[in-house]
Amino acid sequence: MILPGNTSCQGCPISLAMRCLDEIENPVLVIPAGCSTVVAGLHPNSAMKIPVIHVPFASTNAVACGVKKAYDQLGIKANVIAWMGDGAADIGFATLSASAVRKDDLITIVVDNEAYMNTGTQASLSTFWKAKTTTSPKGKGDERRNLALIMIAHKADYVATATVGYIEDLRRKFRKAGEMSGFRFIHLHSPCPPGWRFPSEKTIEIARKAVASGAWALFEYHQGRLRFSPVGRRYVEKENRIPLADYLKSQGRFEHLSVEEIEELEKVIEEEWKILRKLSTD
Amino acid sequence: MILPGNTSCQGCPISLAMRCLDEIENPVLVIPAGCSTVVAGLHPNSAMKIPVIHVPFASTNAVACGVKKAYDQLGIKANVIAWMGDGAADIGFATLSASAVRKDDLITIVVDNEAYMNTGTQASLSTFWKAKTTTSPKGKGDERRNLALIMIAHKADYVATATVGYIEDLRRKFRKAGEMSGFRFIHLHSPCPPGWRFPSEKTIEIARKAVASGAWALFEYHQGRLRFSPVGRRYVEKENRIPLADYLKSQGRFEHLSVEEIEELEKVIEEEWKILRKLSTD
Amino acid sequence: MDLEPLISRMKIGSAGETGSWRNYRPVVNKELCNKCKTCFSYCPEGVISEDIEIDYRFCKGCGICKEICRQKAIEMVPE
Amino acid sequence: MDLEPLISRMKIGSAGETGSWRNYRPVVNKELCNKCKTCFSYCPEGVISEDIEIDYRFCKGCGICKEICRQKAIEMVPE
Amino acid sequence: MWDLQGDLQTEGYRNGSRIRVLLTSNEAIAEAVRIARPEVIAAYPITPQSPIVERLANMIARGELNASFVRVESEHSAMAVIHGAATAGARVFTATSSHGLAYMYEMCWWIAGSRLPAVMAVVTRSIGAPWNIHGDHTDIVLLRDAGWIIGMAENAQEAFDMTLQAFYVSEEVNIPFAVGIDAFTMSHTAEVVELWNPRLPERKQAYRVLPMDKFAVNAVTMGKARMKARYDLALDLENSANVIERTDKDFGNHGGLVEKYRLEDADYAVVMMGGWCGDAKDAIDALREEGYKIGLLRLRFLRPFPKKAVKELGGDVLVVDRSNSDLRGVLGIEVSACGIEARNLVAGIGGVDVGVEEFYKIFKKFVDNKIDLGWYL
Amino acid sequence: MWDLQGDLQTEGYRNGSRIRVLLTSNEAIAEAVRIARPEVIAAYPITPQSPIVERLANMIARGELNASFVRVESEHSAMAVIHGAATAGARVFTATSSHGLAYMYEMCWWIAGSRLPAVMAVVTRSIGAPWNIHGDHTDIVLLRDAGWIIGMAENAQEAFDMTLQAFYVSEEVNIPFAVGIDAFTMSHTAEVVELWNPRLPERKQAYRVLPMDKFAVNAVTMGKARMKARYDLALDLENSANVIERTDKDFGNHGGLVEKYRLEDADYAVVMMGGWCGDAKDAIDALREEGYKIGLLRLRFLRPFPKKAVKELGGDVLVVDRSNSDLRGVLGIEVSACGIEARNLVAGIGGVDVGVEEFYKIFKKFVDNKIDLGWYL
Amino acid sequence: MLLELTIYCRGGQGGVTSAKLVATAAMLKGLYAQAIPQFGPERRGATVNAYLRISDTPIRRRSSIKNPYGIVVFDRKIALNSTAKLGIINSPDPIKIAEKTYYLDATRIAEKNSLVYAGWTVLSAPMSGAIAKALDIEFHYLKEAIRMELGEKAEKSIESAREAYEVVLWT
Amino acid sequence: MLLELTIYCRGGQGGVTSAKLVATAAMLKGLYAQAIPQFGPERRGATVNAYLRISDTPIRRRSSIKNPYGIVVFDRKIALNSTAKLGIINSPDPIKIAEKTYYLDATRIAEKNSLVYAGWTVLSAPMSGAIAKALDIEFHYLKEAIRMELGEKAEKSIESAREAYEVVLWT
Ligand SMILES: Cc1ncc(C[n+]2csc(CCOP(=O)(O)OP(=O)(O)O)c2C)c(N)n1
Ligand SMILES: Cc1ncc(C[n+]2csc(CCOP(=O)(O)OP(=O)(O)O)c2C)c(N)n1
Ligand code: SF4
Ligand code: SF4
Ligand code: SF4
Ligand code: SF4
Ligand code: SF4
Ligand code: SF4
Ligand SMILES: [Mg+2]
Ligand SMILES: [Mg+2]
Repeated sequence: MILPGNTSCQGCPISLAMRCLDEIENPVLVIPAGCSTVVAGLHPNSAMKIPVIHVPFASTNAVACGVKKAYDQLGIKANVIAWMGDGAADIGFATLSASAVRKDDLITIVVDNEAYMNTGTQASLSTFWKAKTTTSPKGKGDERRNLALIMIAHKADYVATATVGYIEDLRRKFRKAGEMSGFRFIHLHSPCPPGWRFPSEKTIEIARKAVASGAWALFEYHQGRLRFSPVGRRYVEKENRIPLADYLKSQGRFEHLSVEEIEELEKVIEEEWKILRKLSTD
Repeated sequence: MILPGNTSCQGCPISLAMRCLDEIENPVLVIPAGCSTVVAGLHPNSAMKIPVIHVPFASTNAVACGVKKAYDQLGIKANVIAWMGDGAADIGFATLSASAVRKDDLITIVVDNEAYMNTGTQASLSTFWKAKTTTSPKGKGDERRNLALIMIAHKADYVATATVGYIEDLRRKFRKAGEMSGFRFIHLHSPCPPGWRFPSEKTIEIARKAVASGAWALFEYHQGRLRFSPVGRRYVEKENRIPLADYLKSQGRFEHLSVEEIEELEKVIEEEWKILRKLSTD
Repeated sequence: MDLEPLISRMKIGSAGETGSWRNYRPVVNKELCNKCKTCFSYCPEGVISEDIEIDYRFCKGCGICKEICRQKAIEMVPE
Repeated sequence: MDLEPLISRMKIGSAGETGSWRNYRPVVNKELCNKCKTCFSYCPEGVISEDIEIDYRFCKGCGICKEICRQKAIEMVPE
Repeated sequence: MWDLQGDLQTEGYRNGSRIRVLLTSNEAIAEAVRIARPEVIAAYPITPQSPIVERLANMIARGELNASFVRVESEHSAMAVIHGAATAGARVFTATSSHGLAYMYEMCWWIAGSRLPAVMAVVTRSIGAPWNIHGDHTDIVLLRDAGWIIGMAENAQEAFDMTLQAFYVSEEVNIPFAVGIDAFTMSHTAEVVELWNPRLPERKQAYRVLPMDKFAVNAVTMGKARMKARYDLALDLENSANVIERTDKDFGNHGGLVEKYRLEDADYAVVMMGGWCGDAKDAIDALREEGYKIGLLRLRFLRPFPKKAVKELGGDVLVVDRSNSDLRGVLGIEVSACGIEARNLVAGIGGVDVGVEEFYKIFKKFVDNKIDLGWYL
Repeated sequence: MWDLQGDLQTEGYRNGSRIRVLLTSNEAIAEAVRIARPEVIAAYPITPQSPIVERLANMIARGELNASFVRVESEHSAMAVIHGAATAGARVFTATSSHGLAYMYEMCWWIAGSRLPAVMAVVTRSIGAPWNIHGDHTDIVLLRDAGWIIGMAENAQEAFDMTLQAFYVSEEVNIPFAVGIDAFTMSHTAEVVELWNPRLPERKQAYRVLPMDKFAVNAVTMGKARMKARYDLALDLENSANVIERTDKDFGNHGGLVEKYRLEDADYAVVMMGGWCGDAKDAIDALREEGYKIGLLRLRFLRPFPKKAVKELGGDVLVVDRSNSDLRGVLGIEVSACGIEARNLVAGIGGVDVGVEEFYKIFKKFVDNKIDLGWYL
Repeated sequence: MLLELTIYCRGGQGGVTSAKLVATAAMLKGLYAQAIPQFGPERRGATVNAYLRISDTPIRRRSSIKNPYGIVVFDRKIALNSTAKLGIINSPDPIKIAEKTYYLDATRIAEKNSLVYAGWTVLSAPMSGAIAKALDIEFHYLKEAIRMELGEKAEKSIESAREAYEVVLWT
Repeated sequence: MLLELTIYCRGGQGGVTSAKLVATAAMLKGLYAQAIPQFGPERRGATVNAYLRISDTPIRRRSSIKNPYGIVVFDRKIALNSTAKLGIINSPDPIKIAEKTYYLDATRIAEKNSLVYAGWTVLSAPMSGAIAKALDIEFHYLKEAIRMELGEKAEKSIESAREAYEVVLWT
């Protein structure tokens, strides 16, 4: 759904993810400020084959809701997509939360590159604990926010995590969301070469290392039940995982971490898995 | 911590809860718009024995954070309390969420009377499913947001639910929060006579019925572990509960509900208990 | 600069003598009362003292004390 | 009212011929390639066709295709 | 033809195709919205605006109005929802006050810049700190740079008529329209209104976005084009004056951009806007009885600013403002900027009650040449 | 005495107690903040302001600045955090631009109404829709009703000096102070700055809230008191001019509220503010060479508005605006409201580049009497 | 002719409604009218005011009423000393609160018609009857006004208003 | 004297840094200077501009440079035809891009000094050497400027700049 020759950086996960939007029928994109704004095209050009409504940073789900309500009133079918970065999810979190509680009939996709990339890699609430950014020059002091888990606590109709590292799985989740109705939420792990400081050819490798090390859990939550996705299921068990350091040390933003710090991080991650495993039981 | 002769309505849960603030040492209150603003006193009078900073509706946790950071820098000890209604938690949810992720060292208390009372009982995200309000004249179409659960998903340092129906339990939780540090969150069930349409002498009875019917779960979450509070523990099991109708039908806002609708509500509530029970296991 | 418009000072009866709001007056029957202090704990206005005296200047007559008293020691009397 | 300032229209090469950004050019070794299409799926720019032809006008030379190819059929050649 | 129901239990007192009912300005606006039949309404409660939205929620619940009512979590989202709905082609309405307007401020700029028709009622109220729920105009004047049409009604009748006109004009010129009424003295004061039922045309707008489209709206836009968009907006806003004047007769005959009250032969002219003009008129009548040649130029619109009418003012001019920018009132600045030498009084901030008696005294001072720039404290 | 570290690796070129370094205006502001030693800083990223905050974050990380840096989730919260910190008695700083300013707008009103000293850098940028990240003044002028002191620097030196003065003045008069610089042409343009290190007094403020206090701040306040508060703010803001003028010599000698450039004998006066005044000055020099008696009144402050200096203008006046309210520029309105007959040109919206050559042409047209009201498109 | 009345009552007693009912009745009679509530939070039991203006020409002013022609008192406990021309008070016995004072036992009438909600006797209907009578507004206008305001639930209120209209006395 | 230069390079090559280094050197020499980046998103590999102004009096103008006195080209692929007085180009062979053109193999110099990051050869140091030479700024000022900008990590850059300063030729 995105055309070649756009403004994305080399190896950009957003551009890759935008390609996968062709799994969703009748899409209408609502995009707030962020790299996606730029990637989608600068005036007078649009890089997208589908309609795009650019909107203020904090407004995405509310605008999307308005678009959808209007289509409903006017009898027009559409999959309205609130497509935003993790930063937009920060500033727009009240709006996102309200949209979930209202069960707005739309798809929310948070393309999470774990920082405010478009303004120069400042820390967001999604930024990995201890990662260096321009506003956390010694490493971020607080843990990342687990958006998907929070959306489960919102009883969203569909919650999925995905990654650009596994495109088939990602496409399947886009497709599934597009075929359902209700409030659908997809949290998309998106390694960003300049922001995370790795060479552009490593986007996929790093995305997969995140899964293999347990740093990024792949699951779907639907009708009150959490299921781990096939592609990442073996990493539910800690012993199947690669060392977290393998994931972290391939990125400049974690260069400074000590062995002890990585161990700390591993513990925190395992705590999150514990909750996920609880939720996955009947 | 509140003086007699204030502007609260007869039987007001906020006034009662404010009395209990004497469990917390060195309190500094930050209050956004809402009934609490009015109850705390109209200029030139303050009904409170403690300092109050009145702030814009969406800003509570951020102002509180600023106050606390300044005290820390200046070497002043204080328990800064972000005291807000459920409506302030709606509009200020991004701010609340960010505060939790930052692990701001303060106490957040959401005095939940399940609507925007100060502006005339409009539905909030906390409003009980199917309750009548001035903006849901036929009953609210969507389920209430479970703030405490969402705060657990935020890994808040301390999360508790409480009720004005059990003052000792409430005071204990205030006290406990006051003695800890970190991000502490208390979700306080607060039946409001004019807003819920019941006689002013019934505030406590209705609060207790909420607990006994399972509509309001009492628990604490601390160090990764959820524990049901002694006073409500027996209602974890469905068979110990009173019928939900007993709770609902004592309030004008639920007058219109059919038996089937109440059954629907009971199901939804039991789903929430399921999650809570999962989280309470080791 | 005049600070007064921004500052509100602690005052008992910030809303005046709210006793005038009452339609019914809670009256404690000292015979029945066992000083359990439950009413003291639950009075939203905080107008019941620890030795169970009610400050009628401010008691709004909500009736919560009457309801909460297990001894049924409080009666609501029309004003 | 002039709508043009508000409207942006679909265009291939919205950022121009981004092929000029490349330092290295991906070259497919047709011998080694088994047409598994993995590179097609993972090229962020979408410049690899289903029959594994690369559109060099727009390929930015990120190198993802080279990395993802299990056949090691793609080589990055300096421009 | 009439289908008033619910809150209007009977048809009231018929007067031709009109009915007379007792309504607050809040209620009158809600009735006008009912007639305009927007498809999407989103609003957030705030005193003293909430009754508008509650009444609309009621109409929808009763099936009297086929609109989608979105309960949002903030005013920013209220404006965002109607922004989205308008983008998709729906007729839209919202309402707010004071802090609500400040909280949605970014979106107000965005919807105007997007050239989307929309109608918002602003129940004008003081902006804190400190908190105050009463009336002044500090909120609505904040829209004056944003590219909105800004009207201020004087009474419930005008609130009703202006709201209907707002839908018409907004969709004609692709600019959002704010209808202002005063807090409480209008919003909560019930008075006699004649309702009537004009046939508004179908929703009309310069563009809309549909699922199969292949274009983007509001992408990052470089200097020249961005400046052109801002210029077009300013120009079309200026020219909306023509549409307002032309359709004035269809929407109650209130005078267009301004109402001139006893101005013809006046040596002294007062410039004001909003609900308190009624009190001012009574005071003017009293002074006229005493032989003072004084009249009132009531600004019905702040944007487009009635420059022509202001410039035509002869004699001494006093602007009484209910909002201030620095020590000067906002209208005071605007009027002076037209090349008029005007005195300026700021009054009624935070709901301070200024009525017939006070206006009498103020105007007396004015004709006695005893006011320059000041605050009526 | 000097403890510049980190980003300033060496002491640069010493000039007495001053050092010369090459800094952008963003960096110069950050250096001034370092010297002012605020205790709490909160800000949210936005182009082109982010480098200020990143530099401060760096100073703090390196231990060069003992401040608490709060990473917030929005500008509303950025202002809320510094509001809270200021209430508690801390010296505070934030920075923003454009949509960020619009998003924190409610809080800007609140902190000013609360009479809390605070300093904010505003890197002025166009407000959408449509998106545009480049420079104009539509954002900073929005503070003019809110009760803020609003300065606009012309270059990095002035940005540095004004930021220091801002802390001083703000705490002296209990009014927040916005320091404006232009997007990119200042914020990202490195130039020669002389840094120096004045001794700012300790934090000073009218009141603060401490744990054992028994009072409330900003409770619901009825008309008279609320109006009095607003009046006091307007009055003290007006009088802050005295503090600004008085301390001008201590903060770089930039001229106080205005800078007068070749105005003494001018028949033609241009009124402008911001970074492009440098280009205008070069153009004026060129015209002077040709014999035109033209000069520039550069407004260094929008609030308090330099009414006196404007009123003193003789001859023909042209206001070149980088923001507009309707078709008129915001400065155009303000200048005209002083009773000056002024022409008004709106230019440079959305970052449209207007440089020496363009100014030369514009001023030529002006002296040739060929501009009335217009847009330089 | 411009009549201005101030209504003194306690939150929950229906003072604002009574103003609205009388204003509507006046409108139906062909007059102009305003009904104005107190501007701010109303607490049950606390003293609140409402205002009423009636005129034969359009009413333009909307500032507060400072020297009312008449005062209406819903609750005897609200002590009042006024110089108004007209007074109307809910009291079984004659009390003089103005030059000419109407009085009636509105509470009894309301209770008789079971106009009691959540422990509060709502006096809007009988008091509006008394006000209408004192202002010479024919009862059928008031009756119609009550119908407009209350719809099907109007009957008990109409009854109370009628009784009040008939029994009210003056000193 | 006001010299204006436009720098053409590709994102990642260090065009802005070179402008800053030369501007700082000019400042140290007692001149005034401006270093101006392109205003907007910079993508690695995409063509970007930077600007440099140097003057012996304070520089007041800050609008874009339209007719530069000199142009600097970091990458030969960026074809250029200019009427500028001065040209500086990264090229092993002489190419004429302006009236007087300086050329040097900056890439080789940078690589020799291993100024290569994430696959990108960063040319700011050698190019700044060439620019300084072309503008008659003494090397010790540039050296000091590089120290100010890069601190301890400056040595390799200083070396590259020095080599460039020495080897650059003109046509
Ligand atoms: C109200 C407001 N504040 C700040 C900005 C500036 N801004 C634009 S994009 C952005 C960061 C975007 O981060 P994210 O959403 O994570 O998207 P990314 O660029 O990382 O893809 C920010 C802070 C803005 N446009 N509006
Ligand atoms: C930005 C903004 N929007 C709206 C309001 C109006 N407002 C004041 S209080 C309130 C509702 C408060 O509800 P809640 O927080 O639940 O407190 P409660 O009154 O129920 O105790 C609203 C909407 C406001 N003050 N500011
Ligand atoms: S910064 Fe990262 S996310 Fe943004 S466009 Fe570049 S690669 Fe994509
Ligand atoms: S409305 Fe409810 S919460 Fe608000 S003051 Fe009255 S009783 Fe308390
Ligand atoms: S609750 Fe009853 S028994 Fe207990 S102290 Fe009160 S009055 Fe006495
Ligand atoms: S009636 Fe209510 S306010 Fe009075 S003493 Fe009892 S509980 Fe307290
Ligand atoms: S990934 Fe390799 S083998 Fe597969 S299609 Fe591409 S080049 Fe061929
Ligand atoms: S180098 Fe990158 S852009 Fe080019 S074909 Fe390969 S994956 Fe696509
Ligand atoms: Mg991001
Ligand atoms: Mg509430």
